[in-house]
Amino acid sequence: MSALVLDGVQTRIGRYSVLHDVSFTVPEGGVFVLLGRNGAGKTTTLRSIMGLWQPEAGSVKFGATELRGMHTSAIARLGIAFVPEDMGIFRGLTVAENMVLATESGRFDQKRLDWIYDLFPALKKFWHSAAGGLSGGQKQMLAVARAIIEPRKLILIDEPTKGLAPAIVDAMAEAFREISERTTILLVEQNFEFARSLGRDMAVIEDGRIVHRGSMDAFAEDRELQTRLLSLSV
Amino acid sequence: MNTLSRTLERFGGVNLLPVIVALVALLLTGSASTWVTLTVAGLAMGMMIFLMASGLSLVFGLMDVLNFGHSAFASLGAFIAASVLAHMGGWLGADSWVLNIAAFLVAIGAAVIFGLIGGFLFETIIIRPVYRDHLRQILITMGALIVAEQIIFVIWGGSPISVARPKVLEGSLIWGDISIGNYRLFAVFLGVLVYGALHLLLNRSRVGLLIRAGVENREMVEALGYRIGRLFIGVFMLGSALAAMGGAMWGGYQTLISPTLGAQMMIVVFIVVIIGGLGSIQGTLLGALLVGLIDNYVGFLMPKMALASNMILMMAILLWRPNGLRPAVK
Amino acid sequence: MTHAAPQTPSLETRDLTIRFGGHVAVNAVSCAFRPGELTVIVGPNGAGKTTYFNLISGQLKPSAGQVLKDGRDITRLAPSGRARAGIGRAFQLTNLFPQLSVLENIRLAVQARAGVGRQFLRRAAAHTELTRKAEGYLEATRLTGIAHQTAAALPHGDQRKLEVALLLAMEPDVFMFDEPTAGMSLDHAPDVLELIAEIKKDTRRTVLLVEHKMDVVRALADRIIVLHNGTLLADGKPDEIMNSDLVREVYLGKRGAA
Amino acid sequence: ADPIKIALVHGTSGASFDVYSKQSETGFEMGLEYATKGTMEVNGHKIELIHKDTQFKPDVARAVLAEAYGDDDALIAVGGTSSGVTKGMLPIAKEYKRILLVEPAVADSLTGPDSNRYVFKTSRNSSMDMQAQALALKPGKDLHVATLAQDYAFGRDGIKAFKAALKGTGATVVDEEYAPIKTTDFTAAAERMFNALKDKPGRKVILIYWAGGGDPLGKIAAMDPGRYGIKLSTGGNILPALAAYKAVPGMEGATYYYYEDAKNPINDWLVKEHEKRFGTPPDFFTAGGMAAALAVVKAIETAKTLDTEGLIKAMEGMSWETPKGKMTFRKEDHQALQSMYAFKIKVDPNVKWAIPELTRVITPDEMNIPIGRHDQ
Amino acid sequence: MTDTTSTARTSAGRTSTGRHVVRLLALVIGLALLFAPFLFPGVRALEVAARICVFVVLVASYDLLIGYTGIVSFAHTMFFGLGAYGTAIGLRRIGEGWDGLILGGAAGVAVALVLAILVGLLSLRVRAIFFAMVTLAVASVMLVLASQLSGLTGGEDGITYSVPDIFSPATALLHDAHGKTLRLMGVRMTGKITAYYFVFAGSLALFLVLLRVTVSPLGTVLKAIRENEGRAEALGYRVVTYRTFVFGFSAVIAALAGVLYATWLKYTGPDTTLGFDIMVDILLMVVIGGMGTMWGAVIGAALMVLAQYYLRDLMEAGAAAVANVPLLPDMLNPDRWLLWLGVVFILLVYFFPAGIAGTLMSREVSK
Ligand SMILES: Nc1ncnc2c1ncn2[C@@H]1O[C@H](COP(=O)(O)OP(=O)(O)OP(=O)(O)O)[C@@H](O)[C@H]1O
Ligand SMILES: Nc1ncnc2c1ncn2[C@@H]1O[C@H](COP(=O)(O)OP(=O)(O)OP(=O)(O)O)[C@@H](O)[C@H]1O
Ligand SMILES: [Mg+2]
Ligand SMILES: [Mg+2]
Repeated sequence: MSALVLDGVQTRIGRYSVLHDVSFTVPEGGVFVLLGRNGAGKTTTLRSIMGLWQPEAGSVKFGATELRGMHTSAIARLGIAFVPEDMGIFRGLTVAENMVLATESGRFDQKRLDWIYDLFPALKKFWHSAAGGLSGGQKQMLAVARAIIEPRKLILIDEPTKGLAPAIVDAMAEAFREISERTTILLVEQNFEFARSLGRDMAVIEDGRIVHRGSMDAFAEDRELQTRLLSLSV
Repeated sequence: MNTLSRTLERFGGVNLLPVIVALVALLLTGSASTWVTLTVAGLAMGMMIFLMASGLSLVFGLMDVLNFGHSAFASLGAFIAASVLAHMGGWLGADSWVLNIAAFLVAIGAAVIFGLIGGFLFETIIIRPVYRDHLRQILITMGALIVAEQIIFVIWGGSPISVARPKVLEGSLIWGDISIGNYRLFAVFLGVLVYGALHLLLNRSRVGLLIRAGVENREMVEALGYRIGRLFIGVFMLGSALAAMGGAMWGGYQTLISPTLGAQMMIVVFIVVIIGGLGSIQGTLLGALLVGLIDNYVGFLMPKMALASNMILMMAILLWRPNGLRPAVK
Repeated sequence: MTHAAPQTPSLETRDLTIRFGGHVAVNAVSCAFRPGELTVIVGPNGAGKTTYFNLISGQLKPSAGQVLKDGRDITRLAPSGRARAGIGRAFQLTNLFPQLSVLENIRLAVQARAGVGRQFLRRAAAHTELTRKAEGYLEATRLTGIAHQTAAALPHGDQRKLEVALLLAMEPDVFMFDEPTAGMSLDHAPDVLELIAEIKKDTRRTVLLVEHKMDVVRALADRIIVLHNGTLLADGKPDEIMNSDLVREVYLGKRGAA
Repeated sequence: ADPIKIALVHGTSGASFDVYSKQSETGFEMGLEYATKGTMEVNGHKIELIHKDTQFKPDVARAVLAEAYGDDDALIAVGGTSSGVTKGMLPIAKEYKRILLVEPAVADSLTGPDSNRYVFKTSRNSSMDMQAQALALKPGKDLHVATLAQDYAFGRDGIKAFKAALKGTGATVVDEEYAPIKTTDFTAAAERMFNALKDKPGRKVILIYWAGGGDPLGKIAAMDPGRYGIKLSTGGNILPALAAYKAVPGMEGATYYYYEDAKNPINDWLVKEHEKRFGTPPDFFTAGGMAAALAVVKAIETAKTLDTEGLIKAMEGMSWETPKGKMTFRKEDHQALQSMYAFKIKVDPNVKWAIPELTRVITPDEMNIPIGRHDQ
Repeated sequence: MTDTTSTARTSAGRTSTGRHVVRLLALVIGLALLFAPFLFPGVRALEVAARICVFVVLVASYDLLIGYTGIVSFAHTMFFGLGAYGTAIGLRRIGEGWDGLILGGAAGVAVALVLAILVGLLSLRVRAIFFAMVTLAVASVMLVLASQLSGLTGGEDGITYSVPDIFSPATALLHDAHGKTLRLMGVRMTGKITAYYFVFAGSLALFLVLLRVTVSPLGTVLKAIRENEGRAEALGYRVVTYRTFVFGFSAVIAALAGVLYATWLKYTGPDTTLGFDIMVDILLMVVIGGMGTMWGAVIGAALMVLAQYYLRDLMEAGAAAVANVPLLPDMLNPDRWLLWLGVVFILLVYFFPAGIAGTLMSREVSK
């Protein structure tokens, strides 16, 4: 079973064609990693799935549902969460208020909340402070926490580890592993270590096109491929 | 300064300001009956301003939309209510106060309904493309203000229109030397009602949060699954309806209205929202009451200063608290 | 490694402290930084690293303590004054002039350094030397190809590079980098790291770097200081610090960091 | 013979007073019709009307007036709705050496020192309003007055004229209140006036001199000044504003025009025709416009030469009949002296407004209107 | 957020055809103004031309604030008014010659500068929107003052006065063989012509200064402040100083425009200089022309002033044409020209947020 199928997605932003032909299949469960250099089109891909850019051609299938053409909020209500590159924190709201908005009912499941507190202790400490005052890493934690505060079917995450201290990165890897047992995660990452430790399947995007698809293990083995696609060996 | 504001905080914070102002005024006026008359008149005036400002507080304070068209809704509300009242002479003049009030409520209702519809159109046609862009908001809503004023000219002609008032709301309650206008009492009643409703709406539900979040980052709110667009329309409709209601009430108070009614009130209304602090209905109420009270006290004590009192109040408060008295967003 | 550190520190903080409400974000940090030295500041998220930077460059006013540049107390200066005093920084969250082109962004920094910003009757284009300089920095950061794009349209990685380019163009004595390579892909990051290494070679310059990537830290650091809950926890040679239990516990180790 | 061009220069857009301009222009056209018996010809010259919009902006007004004189070659221009705009127009008349007939702008200063010999004025001025107002109060030793006016030149001048009219009658002004132009809440001012008046013996009156909205009359009446034996008084107003006077039955004051108060054949015709054509009785500015038209026609008829100098000669000292009875251009400053009407308010539920019932006509010789300009 | 970045990839350094079109347009308008007395005979045409000249300067100086620096101020007419009132009072009190004009004008400009610096230093630190409200408050206090100090200002009625003889229409500049005023191409060479060229030359000079400022190093800094003031500060630019400087500078230019206008009109009153209506006009002109383009001021001012003076004539014709259709004549009633102006304005902001000049300029040459 596949959770998400992109087929021939083309997206333009303003006058510029950014995605030319993006096709890949995210299997259900586990972490799927999308890799690529700066400006390759990773963020644009996630935004196209989320309906924040409307692809002009191709299809985005979530299970049996065609996402292309749907409104972002409707896509979200299918059980898809999104952690944007810029974190999308509501700076004027408190941490608690940020989190409340990410729940469906307006109430927290205490067990899950405790789990998040445990994962990101800083959030507990600053629960009632304005989110704008958080440190860069704490904001990143909040962004991730919002995505996992309720069970979802699919989580799209854009570079969650940037700016996080090593200890937190480890903790987050653990958490993602746990979540991915029930939830599909589509992860965009520059931190190859982190991506490799989590990813089951992967794709590489280059200049708006998918140039490689395969399993993470195979890719991790193939140094030559890494060098060619990501300049990794440097 | 610091200790002063801290002690103030302990006894209810800035909410005490109107009380302090009133006490100082009592010392200065010297006559209890005059003071009571002035105070009640000031509170009532404040409430009436609040009615008009509440809509702006929603739209400007929460949604961060600088809507100069707000005053157009106030003007149109006043004219619509006046037209309805003109056709209800029978009820208005009747001896039964129930009929009197009913007629008035019908008129206000008409203004509110207009505000809802107008707000919907206004949001979808005018405001939608300019969220987060103050400059274009100022410009486009100013254009809309011109158009709306001209439409009033086309429909009602330019001559001032007199507003019929229900019989029970004419005159005053007189106790000894104290006099309190009936119309003002009604305005206070309505103001309290509106305040209560808004308070519940914004604090007992996630609406307030969502709006503030949506203004900051619309995309993210949508990505969390909310139809922020609809919510914004809703809020805008509510804001416009409140403006129309405020205009209708103001029209009745003015008794003779012209198309510039809203525009004339605009500055005061903006001042009230700014004094109160963006995004808080409590702040707006506080600001409105302060403006109403100070206007009356200064008018009595130093008539020469009456004109500048609002401006001075605003400057003083902004210097003391650059974000206003009770900002919800900092 | 050039370690000919002269006696007078170019930058010094004394008991630098700031509180947000009840929370002490930076707590009495005293530390001196010498020219020709690259200091990496590490610490868990929320330790106060960015806040410490903000206090030094003036975005925040301290609740207590002082900042000294070449022995002069600059605590009361506004950020612009400190920039003119020779303190330059790049921001953790990208902070550019979004609607201006890449070249214009850099020109602004070059022009600030040259101090011609107040000329209002002379054509900016007449300062050809400034334009040439700006183009030089574009080249150094490999941004030449996109000089005429508006900053807002750049992909994240290029924005980070531009952020670094702005700092270079300011030509300060003290360079402060706040996670310069966060979110940068592996083909870009080396460019930036090379640039930093280049700056470090000049013995008149002081470099402060906040970084979470340990390989980067190892490669560049002359000295590491550790912040934790706003206090200066450790200060010393890289290997000393990296191997200390304390640092392991609060920063590197599995969980247990706040 | 050549047609005679007359330019009507009023504000017809841009402010809410544009209805006043409309009334004035309607009145002017009806006046022409009446005076020429519908032929629109005077002494064989066809009258051509040119309409210019000042947009209530003095700079625009100056431009269109200059255009009327210079490009359109108008012999006479009539207009100015707001006093400020009209003030700006005065020098243009002098520059082009053409006649400007001011109607309906009110201010005294339009025939004051800044004016010039090319300017005539058919509209009343504030001094007339206030003197008539004073006379309507039947001033005497027992009269105590507190005044309320807007705090700007217009309001202060009015009260000054009012006090001048009371001088020597024994009446005292106990308190003068000046409130900001756009005041809407009169509680404070009313309290001050009540306090000043309430312990005085004799007749106690609050005189209100207020232009535009705000409704001080209704609001102060609602505070029941009667409990202190205080009466309110104010001048007449246009019909829509008279509705608010229903709050003060029995109030006395003086007005410039009310269609039932003026009794003469011209007014009868005006009222009849106006009701026939527009379904409403004529108002202030309709009467004023008509008076201006009648003046123009008479001037053209009697002028020896049909040019500016000839007209000036004919108009200085000229008397003519209007819907308000006889008017006379004073030779010195060209202000038209005219009657005013003292009234008492009657409320009739079947009439939309309160009726200012005539108590007596105040004739020009009862008033002592200061001469504005001495540079004839 | 993202909807603003979609058009963001304009290539700032290159000159595009659109840029040329804009300059050509401005040049055509400039030439038309230069030869206005000869090209467009008639009193009104000259009034219109002079008003365009003055408003180009006024709008351009406002563009420096709003378009380049991102400062929203509602006090611009106040400065305009101070210049005009200074001149008017000078001519009235000191004498109707050059001394009155220069002393009065200088006093007006000086007051404007001082006031601008005070307001700027006091409140340019607060949020932009609050600053806008503060300027609104200050401007309305000034309007009240002008009304209250009627001894000095003439109150609501304003002041009329005479100007130096060389500007007076009664003065003949050149005489022909018969000793009468010379006619050149059918235009009488009176003081009116000198007055016009005084206004034209003054406006041109001020406009060129403004144009120069925008391409100066300072101009770039202003844009930087608009874009991201915190970052500009971090680069070493003292933001409050720059803001205050540009606020004062544009106030001075506005006051000078006021001097020109007062000299031309020979009348100064609240409605010609201080009123909020004029503020709205300026805003409309800036937007129609295109904010942050400077050339847009020329186009915006010309179009708006022409509309103010001629749109109603056009509508009169329109209304006559549709006289038999119900309702339409009412809407096309020339007195409702503001209605259509408002509608056009909204459409402009909606479809061409960058204004005429801005829209043209962003059209690139094919790559
Ligand atoms: N708002 C925009 N306007 C114009 N072009 C854009 C915009 N956003 C992105 N682009 C362009 O689209 C391309 C892909 O950008 P995208 O952000 O998807 O890259 P990315 O793979 O996420 O890179 P990074 O790793 O740096 O985040 C880039 O060339 C970028 O210039
Ligand atoms: N403006 C502010 N208001 C309130 N608290 C603040 C503010 N700025 C920083 N803080 C708090 O101060 C602490 C230090 O934040 P700082 O940004 O300096 O952390 P950091 O060490 O840079 O972390 P990171 O590695 O995540 O960037 C955090 O706990 C943060 O919540
Ligand atoms: Mg990206
Ligand atoms: Mg940080």
